Amino acid sequence: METARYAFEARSVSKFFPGVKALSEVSLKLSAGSIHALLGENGAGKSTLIKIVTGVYQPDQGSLFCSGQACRFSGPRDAMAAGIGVVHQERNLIPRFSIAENIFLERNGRHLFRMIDYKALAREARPWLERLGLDLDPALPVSRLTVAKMQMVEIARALALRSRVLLLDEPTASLTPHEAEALFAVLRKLRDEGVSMLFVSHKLEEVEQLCDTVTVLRDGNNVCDARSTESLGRQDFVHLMIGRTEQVVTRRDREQEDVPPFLELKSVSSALGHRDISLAVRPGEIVGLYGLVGAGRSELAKVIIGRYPVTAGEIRVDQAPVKIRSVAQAIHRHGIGYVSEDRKHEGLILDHSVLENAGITVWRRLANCLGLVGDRSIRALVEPHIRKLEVRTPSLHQKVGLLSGGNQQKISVAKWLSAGVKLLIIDEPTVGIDIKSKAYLHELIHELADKGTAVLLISSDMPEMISLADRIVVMNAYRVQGELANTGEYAKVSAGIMNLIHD
Amino acid sequence: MASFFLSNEFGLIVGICIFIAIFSWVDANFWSPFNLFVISRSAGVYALIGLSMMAVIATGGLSLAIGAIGVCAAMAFGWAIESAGLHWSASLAVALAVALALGYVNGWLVVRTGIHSFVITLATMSVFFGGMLFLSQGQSFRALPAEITEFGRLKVFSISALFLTAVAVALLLAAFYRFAALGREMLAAGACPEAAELSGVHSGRMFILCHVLSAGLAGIAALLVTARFGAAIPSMAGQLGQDWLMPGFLAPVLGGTLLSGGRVSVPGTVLGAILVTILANGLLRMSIGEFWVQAILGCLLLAAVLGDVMRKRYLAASGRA
Amino acid sequence: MGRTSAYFQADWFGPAVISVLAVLVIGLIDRAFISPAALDVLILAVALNGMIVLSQMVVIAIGQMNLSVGGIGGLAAISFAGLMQVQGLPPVAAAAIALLIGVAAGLFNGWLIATTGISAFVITLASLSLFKGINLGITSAQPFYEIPAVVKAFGSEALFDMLPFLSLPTIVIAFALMVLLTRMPLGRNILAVGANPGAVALTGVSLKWTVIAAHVISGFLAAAAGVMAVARLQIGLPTIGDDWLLLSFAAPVIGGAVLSGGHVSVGATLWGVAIVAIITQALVLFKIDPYLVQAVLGLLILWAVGINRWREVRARKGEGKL
Amino acid sequence: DTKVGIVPGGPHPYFSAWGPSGKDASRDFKLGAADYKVPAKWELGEQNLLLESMVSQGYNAFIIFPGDSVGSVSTVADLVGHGAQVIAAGGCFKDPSKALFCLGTDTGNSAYLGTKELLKVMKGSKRILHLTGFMVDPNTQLRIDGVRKAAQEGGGTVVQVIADIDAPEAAAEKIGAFMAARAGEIDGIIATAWVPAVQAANSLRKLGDKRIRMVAIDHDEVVIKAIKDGFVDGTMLQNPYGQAYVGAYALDRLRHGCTVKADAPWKSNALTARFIDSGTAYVDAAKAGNFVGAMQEITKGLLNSFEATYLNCKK
Ligand SMILES: Nc1ncnc2c1ncn2[C@@H]1O[C@H](COP(=O)(O)OP(=O)(O)OP(=O)(O)O)[C@@H](O)[C@H]1O
Ligand SMILES: Nc1ncnc2c1ncn2[C@@H]1O[C@H](COP(=O)(O)OP(=O)(O)OP(=O)(O)O)[C@@H](O)[C@H]1O
Ligand SMILES: [Mg+2]
Ligand SMILES: [Mg+2]
Repeated sequence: METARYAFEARSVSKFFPGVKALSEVSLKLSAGSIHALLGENGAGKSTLIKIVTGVYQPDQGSLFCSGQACRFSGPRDAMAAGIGVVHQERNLIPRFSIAENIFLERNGRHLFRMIDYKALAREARPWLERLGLDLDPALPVSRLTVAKMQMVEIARALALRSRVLLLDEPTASLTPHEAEALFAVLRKLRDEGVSMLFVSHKLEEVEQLCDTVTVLRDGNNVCDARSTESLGRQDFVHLMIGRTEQVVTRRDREQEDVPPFLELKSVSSALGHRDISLAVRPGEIVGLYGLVGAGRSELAKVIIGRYPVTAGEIRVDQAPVKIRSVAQAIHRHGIGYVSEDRKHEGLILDHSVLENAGITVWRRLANCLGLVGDRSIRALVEPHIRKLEVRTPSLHQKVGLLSGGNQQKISVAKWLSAGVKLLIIDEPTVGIDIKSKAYLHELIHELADKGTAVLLISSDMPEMISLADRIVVMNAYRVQGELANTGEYAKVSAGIMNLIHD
Repeated sequence: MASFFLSNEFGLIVGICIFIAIFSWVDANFWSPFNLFVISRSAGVYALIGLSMMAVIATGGLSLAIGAIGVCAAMAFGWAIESAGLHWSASLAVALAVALALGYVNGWLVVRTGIHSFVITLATMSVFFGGMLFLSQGQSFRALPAEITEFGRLKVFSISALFLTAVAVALLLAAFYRFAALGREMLAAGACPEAAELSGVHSGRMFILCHVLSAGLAGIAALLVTARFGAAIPSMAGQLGQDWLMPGFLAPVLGGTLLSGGRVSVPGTVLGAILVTILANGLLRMSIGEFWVQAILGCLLLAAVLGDVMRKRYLAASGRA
Repeated sequence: MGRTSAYFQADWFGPAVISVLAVLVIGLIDRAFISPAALDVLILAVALNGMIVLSQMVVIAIGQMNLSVGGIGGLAAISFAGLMQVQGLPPVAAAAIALLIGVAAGLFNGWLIATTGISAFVITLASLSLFKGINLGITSAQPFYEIPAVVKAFGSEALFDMLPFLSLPTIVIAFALMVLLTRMPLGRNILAVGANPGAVALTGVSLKWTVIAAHVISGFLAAAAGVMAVARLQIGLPTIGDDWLLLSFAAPVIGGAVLSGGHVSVGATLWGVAIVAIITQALVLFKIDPYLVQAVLGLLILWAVGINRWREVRARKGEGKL
Repeated sequence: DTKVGIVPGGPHPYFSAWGPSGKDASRDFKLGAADYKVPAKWELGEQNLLLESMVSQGYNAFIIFPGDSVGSVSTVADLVGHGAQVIAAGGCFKDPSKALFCLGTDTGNSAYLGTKELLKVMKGSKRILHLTGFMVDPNTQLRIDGVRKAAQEGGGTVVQVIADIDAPEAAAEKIGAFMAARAGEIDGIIATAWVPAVQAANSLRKLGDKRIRMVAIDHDEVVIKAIKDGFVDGTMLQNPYGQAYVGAYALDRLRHGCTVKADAPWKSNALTARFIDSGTAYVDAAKAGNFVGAMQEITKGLLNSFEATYLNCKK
């Protein structure tokens, strides 16, 4: 039979949520020994498809085939039994459990009363960690890990299942290029061992580098299905995904050396361990803050907005020395806003609606003398921004937690656009965002700067940094290593940055 | 519109209608003016107690001390009238001020120590109530002005003034959560303190205000009870004020308030209180072996919530097809 | 990380130090407090309350609440006493049936919660009313008096005149729970469900049965506490269990349990019980004005919790991310 | 027709005689009904709900143990406003109230008398431990005062008051803790609440200590047995059966044209000036075997003279 060629196949699968048609008649074919890319904009239905394949959701229509046999999954256990492993987009770890226990969590469903041998678990877990180039004690609780390491642990968990089909939903979103390389090496090895893999990413370079075939979704529909990537280039992917070619954001040169800085840090030290930090951001200027993960950039942002105390040095806003004691003060008195990198916990209130999340920064400003503020005035202010970012949501009253990951990220940026701040600190704005929205966001950041907003951009994405920033400040180990002007020449600037870091 | 039929509030209305139908079929006297008055009077007090608890549940915490705070407010009211000789309107202010202050203490302790509000309010419940007992030596204040006692008996078309007060407070509160920037900020802080903080909300301050608001509502509830009894008595909420806990939780939880914080339903809480009062009243009116009433109340409650779940499943299923 | 700092960071460490220090300090002020008889009473209190509290703790572990612990305990208590008095069953058989009633009640709670998705709070609040109502319906608020001598002896005497018999079930259960929660897949699943139910569901472990299991264990322990209460009080009172609820939450939380689930500790919880018992009993000895007892109790609990909290914050500062 | 509602404060063994007593009264006096109805919980609010629902079900006469002696007064006013007649039994409403009279035990006086009995049996030093119930109950203060007064008069001292121990577990714990550490510092125990009396009797039995003398309250089997066995000296008995029986009779008479005599030989206590003693008796080992008979005698006496003493009836 024809289908037997595929390790896994989904045929004409549809899935409806209240008010949302997430997938309609989508097909997916995964061959053994190949890496298959699943592409699409935010909210196109990628994660939903993966959840159907892994038994988390049941399809409303359509059928699934494992190695040519029709199969039905009534739960994740069935999918696992059929040899399907997965790394979901969201983290699914038990923070207080050890790495080893998390990796083998699925075994807990088998024998409820057999004593767990933690030593043996750790022994078994170690090779999987090593395979990913992780030098971690398997007995360590997961809560002690950084987000990137947690991501790797989940990948290790999926590998440890020794599945024939492995689905990876944006596994590289929070990895450094170095860590991602280690992962790719493992994936290639698995491919050679005959494993069939599905890989979701918004980083097209990775797809080009890694994948053999590609399925593209647009608005829950197949644009193409198991097409070979050989003849496809970056622009073709883009075209398939968004129906037109990529909009290239041009770097602009802004010259206003003479304007006094809006924000100035002078030898600032903080309770979090920052030492002797000096930097300045002028109105209308985008200052990049680059560093490897753990350099203390996010923490510095939180110090600036008054979340953590400054222990020495001085912060000046509009040339006046200030003591910012709370975030509310930073926003409402000094006009400083912060887009968090951790949207789930710090950026958004997942249980609240789109409108409430996007409007939270303006409630106080819009309130009348009685402290009252109606939905209509908030809407008037917020809706244009949400429109502009093309947030895919059935209504402004949808819970943000039900949006796709990328759309959530858009909301967490959108709320600052309406806030009208004079300085915006943006932390990793485009993680998990599709290329179309990424371009929008970049355009938006430029626009903000053109209108005179001072922007401090934290990003670990070097191309992004170079296409946006006017100047780049490099941090390492909670100190500023140096600063360089961004000329826009990728090779030169990135070499300069690396030099500063490894000084 | 479809979402209204799926809501808790609608479910409660259906439940209330069903139970009213059953009870008035079994017992023609159910609609007597006196029974209406009695039901509305109890429901008014329970609604306010529920709203008071709801205001703290909005933070994702809870307050065991609402009963104790209420009693303290009522006793302060009695004291202000009897011992300090103040006018009743000034005494109301004193009582509410006491309640708000105690709420502030709770909120401040919760925010400053970072200890779960359960433990803090468990301790302050003891402290507040114990302090009140020590000061009052367990004695009641009875010499209240006629305005107060008359208010307790006042009825408008057989509906108790206590209930109307509760409804008025509920309307204000609903508007507060819906339209006031402060109310919105309270809910945001309750749902996710860190995210709210980074959006410029003083989450800590909001938590304190939630406790203060809750205490104020508890104070109003206690003053209504005082009007109803015509006296401020230390035992009006039971030992340590614990008698308020069950009605306090039941009404908001039935009404759809999230125990994890960030979402409240004012109308749901009021409807929940009404449902529970009608259930209790209707059951007492049937001649069930006196000791079995509570068991049957439990069964009916279960039936009510299970019926509600089936209603939602049915509607969700039929909505898709 | 040194051994000592590992202890310093353990959950049970703070409550344990507070308890031991409190006993020593109070004992120094008044030797009578550490007389064997007084310690005996302290152990008895910890034994009975400990069982109650463990019953709640299991449900806290899955991030839920069981408001009906007192209802189940009371029902088991009067079943135990009633079966002996009215049906003339031997104590062991009566206890077994009482425990079964607890298991059934837990199954009832757990099954309803797991299949309907209604919050445990609402279900157990309603079932509390149901269980208490059955209790009153059976007894008409009358106690059962005829408790066999062996049951009374079990409730009042001590092994080798040292360790009250009543503490044995609690010790056994505490140990078993500790093993369950730290070493057995079922216990790990219970904790995992408390921490992140979504993640557990994705591993294919049955959420439903884990929730039911936690409630069944809780029902069993509550019933055991009810049986123990009959032995301790030497009488089958229908009011047994009415007062359990607050304590059952307070002790785990004082011991550092997270009410949203996923983190409980048997040791810390039992030390939490000990703190409450020590404070309660010390207040009796120090002749506090009866009108002030409540206020002082509250202040002391705040103080004890505050100290423990301070230690936790200190301990957490030592940790970093990798 | 007289429909009597007999309503205690909550479920409690003290009231167990009220049910049968109401049935007996209904039969003996040919009443429309005399139903014993118990609030589901010992809560003022529960009792009020119950009373309110009963009045709209057509009950027109009530025998009530007040959930709170002040807090229940307004409920009485509601009931009377609906044409019902109300008397208090067991405990009293605090004056002024619309209740016709209070048929019960003077709690303060009972505690006083019990302490007197205790002092009588104590030899040598007279250090007393007082065990009592909820501090929010105004009766508790009356009991504390009664015990203190008796102790002063009899040359004894109240060493300590342990209160708020109506829950059995708390009672066992606190009494146990006290006895373990301080048994040597007291010579006698007076218990003025049901549960503490039971637990203290158990505690003394466990200690096997007959040096410490004790006087309890009420007729719990544990207490009676302890009296027979010599661990407890006696108990202040009340007459719940008689309260409901005589109360139902009186209410029926009142519904049939009788009125309450203003100048009857009312006793008065801390709560009310219209108090009728339903019978308080001190029961010691000698009488422990037959306390029921003693109470029936009192009830009979009270019933026979009731109309003549307390009521004006037009014949
Ligand atoms: N549980 C749910 N309830 C309602 N709508 C949902 C639910 N889950 C997903 N959706 C909607 O279904 C659509 C597809 O979402 P999905 O998460 O599959 O997108 P995605 O392609 O993975 O996007 P991203 O790249 O942002 O992760 C979105 O519009 C989303 O809002
Ligand atoms: N006080 C702390 N307690 C625990 N972890 C901390 C603390 N301070 C920093 N970290 C961890 O150390 C890491 C470095 O912090 P930070 O996020 O500031 O680095 P960064 O340069 O912004 O890196 P990223 O690119 O991940 O944003 C973070 O992952 C953070 O979780
Ligand atoms: Mg996705
Ligand atoms: Mg960062």
